[in-house]
Amino acid sequence: MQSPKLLRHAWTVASKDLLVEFRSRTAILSAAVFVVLVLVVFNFGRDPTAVSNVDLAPSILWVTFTFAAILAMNRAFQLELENQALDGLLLAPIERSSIYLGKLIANLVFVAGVELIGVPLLALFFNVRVLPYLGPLLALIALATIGFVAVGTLFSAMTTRTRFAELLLPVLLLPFMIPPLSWAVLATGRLLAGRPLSEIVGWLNMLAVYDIVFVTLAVFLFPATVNE
Amino acid sequence: MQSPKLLRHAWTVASKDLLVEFRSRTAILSAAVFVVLVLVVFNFGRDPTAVSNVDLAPSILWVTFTFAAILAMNRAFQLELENQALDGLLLAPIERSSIYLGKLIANLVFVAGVELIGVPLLALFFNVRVLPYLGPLLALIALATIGFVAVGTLFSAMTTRTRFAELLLPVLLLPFMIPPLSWAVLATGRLLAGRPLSEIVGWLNMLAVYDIVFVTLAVFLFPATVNE
Amino acid sequence: MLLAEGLRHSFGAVRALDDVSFGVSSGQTLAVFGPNGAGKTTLLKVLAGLILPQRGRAQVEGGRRAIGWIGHQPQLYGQLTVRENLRFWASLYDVPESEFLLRKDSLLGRLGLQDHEHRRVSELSRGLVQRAAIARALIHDPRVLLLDEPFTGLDRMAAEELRELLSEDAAEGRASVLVTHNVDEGAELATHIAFMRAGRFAHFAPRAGRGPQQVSEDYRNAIA
Amino acid sequence: MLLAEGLRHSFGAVRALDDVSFGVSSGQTLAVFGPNGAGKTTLLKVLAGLILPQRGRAQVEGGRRAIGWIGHQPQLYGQLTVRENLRFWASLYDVPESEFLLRKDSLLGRLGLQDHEHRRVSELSRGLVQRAAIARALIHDPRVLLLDEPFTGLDRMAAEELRELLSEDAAEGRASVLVTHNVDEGAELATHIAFMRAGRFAHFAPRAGRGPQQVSEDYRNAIA
Amino acid sequence: MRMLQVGRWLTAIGLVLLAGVYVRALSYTPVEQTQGLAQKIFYLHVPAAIWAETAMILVGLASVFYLFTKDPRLDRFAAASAEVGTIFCVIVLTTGPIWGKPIWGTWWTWDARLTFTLFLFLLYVGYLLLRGAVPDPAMRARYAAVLGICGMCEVPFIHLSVYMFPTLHPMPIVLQPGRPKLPGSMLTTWLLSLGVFTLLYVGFVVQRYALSYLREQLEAAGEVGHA
Ligand code: HEM
Ligand SMILES: Nc1ncnc2c1ncn2[C@@H]1O[C@H](COP(=O)(O)OP(=O)(O)OP(=O)(O)O)[C@@H](O)[C@H]1O
Ligand SMILES: Nc1ncnc2c1ncn2[C@@H]1O[C@H](COP(=O)(O)OP(=O)(O)OP(=O)(O)O)[C@@H](O)[C@H]1O
Ligand SMILES: [Mg+2]
Ligand SMILES: [Mg+2]
Repeated sequence: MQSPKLLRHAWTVASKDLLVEFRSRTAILSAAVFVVLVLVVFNFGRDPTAVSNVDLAPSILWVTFTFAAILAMNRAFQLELENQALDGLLLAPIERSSIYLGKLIANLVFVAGVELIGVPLLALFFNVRVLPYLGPLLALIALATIGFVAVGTLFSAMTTRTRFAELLLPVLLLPFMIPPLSWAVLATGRLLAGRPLSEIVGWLNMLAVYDIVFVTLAVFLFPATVNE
Repeated sequence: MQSPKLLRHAWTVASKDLLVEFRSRTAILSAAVFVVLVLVVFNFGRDPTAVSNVDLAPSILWVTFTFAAILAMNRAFQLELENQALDGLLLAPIERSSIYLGKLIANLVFVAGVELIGVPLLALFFNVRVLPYLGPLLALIALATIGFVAVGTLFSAMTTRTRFAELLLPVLLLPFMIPPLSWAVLATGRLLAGRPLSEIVGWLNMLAVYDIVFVTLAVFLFPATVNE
Repeated sequence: MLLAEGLRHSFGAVRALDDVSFGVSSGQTLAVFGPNGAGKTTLLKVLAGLILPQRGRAQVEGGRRAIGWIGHQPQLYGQLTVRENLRFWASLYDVPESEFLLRKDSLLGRLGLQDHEHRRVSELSRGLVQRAAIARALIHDPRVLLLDEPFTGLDRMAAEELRELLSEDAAEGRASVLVTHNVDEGAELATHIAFMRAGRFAHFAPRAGRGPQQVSEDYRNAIA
Repeated sequence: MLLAEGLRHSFGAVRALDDVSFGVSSGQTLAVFGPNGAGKTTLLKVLAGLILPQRGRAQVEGGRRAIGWIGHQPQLYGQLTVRENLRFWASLYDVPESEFLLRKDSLLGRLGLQDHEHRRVSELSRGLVQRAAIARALIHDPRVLLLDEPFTGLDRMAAEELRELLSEDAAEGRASVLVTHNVDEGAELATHIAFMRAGRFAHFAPRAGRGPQQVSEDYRNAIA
Repeated sequence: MRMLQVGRWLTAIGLVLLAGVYVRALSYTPVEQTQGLAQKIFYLHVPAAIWAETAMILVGLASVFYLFTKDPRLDRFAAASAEVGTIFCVIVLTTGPIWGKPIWGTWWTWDARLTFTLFLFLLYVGYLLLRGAVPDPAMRARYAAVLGICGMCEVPFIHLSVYMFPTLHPMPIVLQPGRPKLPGSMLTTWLLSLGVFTLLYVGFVVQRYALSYLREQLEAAGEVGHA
């Protein structure tokens, strides 16, 4: 595996994906609208005397990010099917892993975009103070996002080519998405409640290990998911 | 307008949509997974001592239903574009309104499917008692769903054919989705809190009026959204 | 049965149709030849009413119900079988069940699709999909046919069969507009011939018994 | 340069390839004719490595990098321009920038796409898209060409140009497999001819100077 | 063009009268007891809000008639009314918070009235964006009409929303069933202000209408020039 080439090809795939998304912007706007809707729903649904903002904010944040991730992963391979370009990609003399990495990068950029919209909106709507914790919060979000997007991208790649597995994707995906997501929610809660950083270091470590394990696994396993 | 024909054609379109969705099952499964993920996120994110179940349940319910509706509306016209059958539909000698009604029916069945999964899951995960209020709850859900799916379907039909307007769909849709959604959330909250029915009758009436106004409008306006 | 008057249409700066007028009456077949991007597909879409022309008027006797359309895309649902597709479109055209069964069997038989009736369209080869698209376009017994490169992907037998279907249709009084790049395929079916170039008809006249050879030559002269 | 040994492949109950073996060497062109659903596309996909055959082995000298492929679908992104598409694929094939520019200009020029270089693919007419797909397949100067009905939608000038491109390629030592339904288009380019039917080669032999007429006749005899 | 001039004159007169209204409001109208001077913004805020909603209703009515008659003048009027409605909406959304800060102690809260007004603004923006996004004039007019009619039907729901939700915002005082509960001289000042806003609305609309007419003429001329 020639690593610079692998990364270059991955970047080529990712930047093409991002260009296409930038041209149509459908997915990112759907995500943004969804963020607003979620915030409105919780805004009206919440009895301000019973439920305080800080208690809800972490869950709301991660629900919208999950939505963005699901959207991104659907988009990633849908795009190739729509343009019937998947065969072309598979035929190109590039490491299979670079297709995976490319899709992963594009998905991460996409989800990061939604997160960049989501965090300030949350702060605005719910009057949650995020600025004091911005550094750790961003680190936390980044780590957790990488984890579940990495697994999700792998599975969604697997299922675009096989009809049966498509039914299985959700079932397969759930057990893998739940751990990073639940750590992230818990850690975000502590963070926004103003607890000391040391309380969430454990979770951050867990997330980092999860990311390393699954990104590595996915890079090595991806070639096996496409016909060789 | 010959009404029996209109309805028959609408049903033909709807049943075709449902058959296609039944064959692939992608959308409904995505929705189901999302429901589960949302429940998990809130389950972990919630501090049980600070936030009681009943306070959160309505918001969670409506977030997942909103997701399902967005998914359904994307699906409805995407399906025609994917199979390049939209031209064929437009060419067929049927009332334009029957295309709209057909899509509306299919979307409603789809969202209803997700709702049928969502309500028991919520009751299960969050230990919320829904059985005593099942009748009014279902009525409420039905009324609210019809309202925002009706408008959403109309706009998504309008925007599938114009490149730029696709960017607009979310912007156009938001002002119309928020009123029924916010009534629904508030009413669900009262209902699950065990308040007397009389307290939510006002909202139910508003929702009913909203449905009638917008479904009627959409049926009459839809023909104007396609080339004639 | 089909009338076009002063049609003009532009996509942004690209002028796809530029003052096109003609008529096709019952039993006539107009074959339109022209280089890529000449505006042939746009013309058919305007005739079908799928594109509203910016200027001019297109009229088809009998309205949408009378039109049978084969476009660049098959307009079939990949997830449904051939039969389910045909039934769907037939019921949109209010074809009664008994007639549907008759026409479906005859079309599938003639197009060699009997064995594929219950297969999903997404599993068929390109030529088989095109055959299904032809069956779809003819299932409601249309009076006017608008055909955009209908021979694409068909093998020789199927192409032969389609030619036969079309000439029978013409004998029964249908009017058709046929777009194709292969002069051999199109010329003999045509009663009239048009050469299109940059959105305009460079030539439009009855075929008057000219064979493919001669039409080919005319085309070269008209376009060059 | 290209070798197929005992290829077999079924989709469920449909046997698409049934013991197909052959070889194509440098400078040779194999034209494959056969009815719809015979398994021609499946054969090309197996050769390209897009389908793993259930039995047998397909080998292309130089691996994936050496293959240029034109399939039923253009494999272009509609939302990107012709130039952006070509650049994307070229960079996946590690074509250096300078060479990319040279080849792109020459291909677009020969295929008459100069004026369309900066238009989005989704805005092009069918024939123009097909031309772009040809440019895409040739942008990395492949040694082996796998062409599935590459003439689809092309007008006469473009078809002529493609034939010329292919015969130049053959002269430079490339090997190609060409699938088409139109004997006139394919026969003269071919050094070898195969007729395929129900997943098998019913005939496979050098063309030996036979013209389209004779090939046509042979085809009729072999398939009937 | 004459129409354009008429529009400009009407607007100018409206602006002068608005200044007059404020002179009256500040010097001749009693100061409200609990709110003090802040209440003076009332004479801007409420008429602007009323016209922001009315303009959308007029867009919708014009759209309904457009779909029946296909008269391009109606479409032009709808566009003009939407543009002016957007401006009034901006006035509401700026005067509201300016008023809110001293009274409620915060610029903004997410209660129903405020949220819904924000989305009314979004509706206007969406309407104008949609018009900008569809190049074909006939299609643009039809799409805009569809949205305009939906928008019109949305307004009553926005208007009534204050009754449905717990909200900080005052309930309707002027526009309510039964008699207005406003002291006499305040009412007079307010009615004057409403009249002035009506004049402003008409002035702006006439101007925008004339401008879009001119633009269409130019577009048509441009297209002929191309051929
Ligand atoms: C912060 C942003 C605000 C927004 C977006 C807003 C919006 C509106 C709207 C849309 C109306 C029209 C009501 C209708 O006719 O349906 C209105 C009326 C009114 N607003 Fe506000 N408002 C805001 C802040 C305030 C504040 C801070 C006050 C004073 C405490 C205030 C007092 C009033 C009053 C008295 C009316 C007249 C009600 C009537 O008689 O109909 N508003 N506002
Ligand atoms: N949706 C569109 N957007 C922009 N331009 C378009 C669109 N559709 C067609 N065009 C352009 O209009 C011109 C005519 O296209 P049309 O599809 O009618 O050509 P055609 O004669 O059918 O060509 P072909 O033989 O390649 O099918 C072309 O330049 C094409 O690029
Ligand atoms: N993905 C698939 N699933 C199921 N069956 C398939 C699939 N792809 C091809 N087939 C079947 O395999 C057979 C051979 O298909 P193939 O596409 O190779 O034919 P072809 O010779 O290319 O025909 P055409 O001339 O119509 O393009 C056909 O019966 C086809 O329906
Ligand atoms: Mg065409
Ligand atoms: Mg094939």
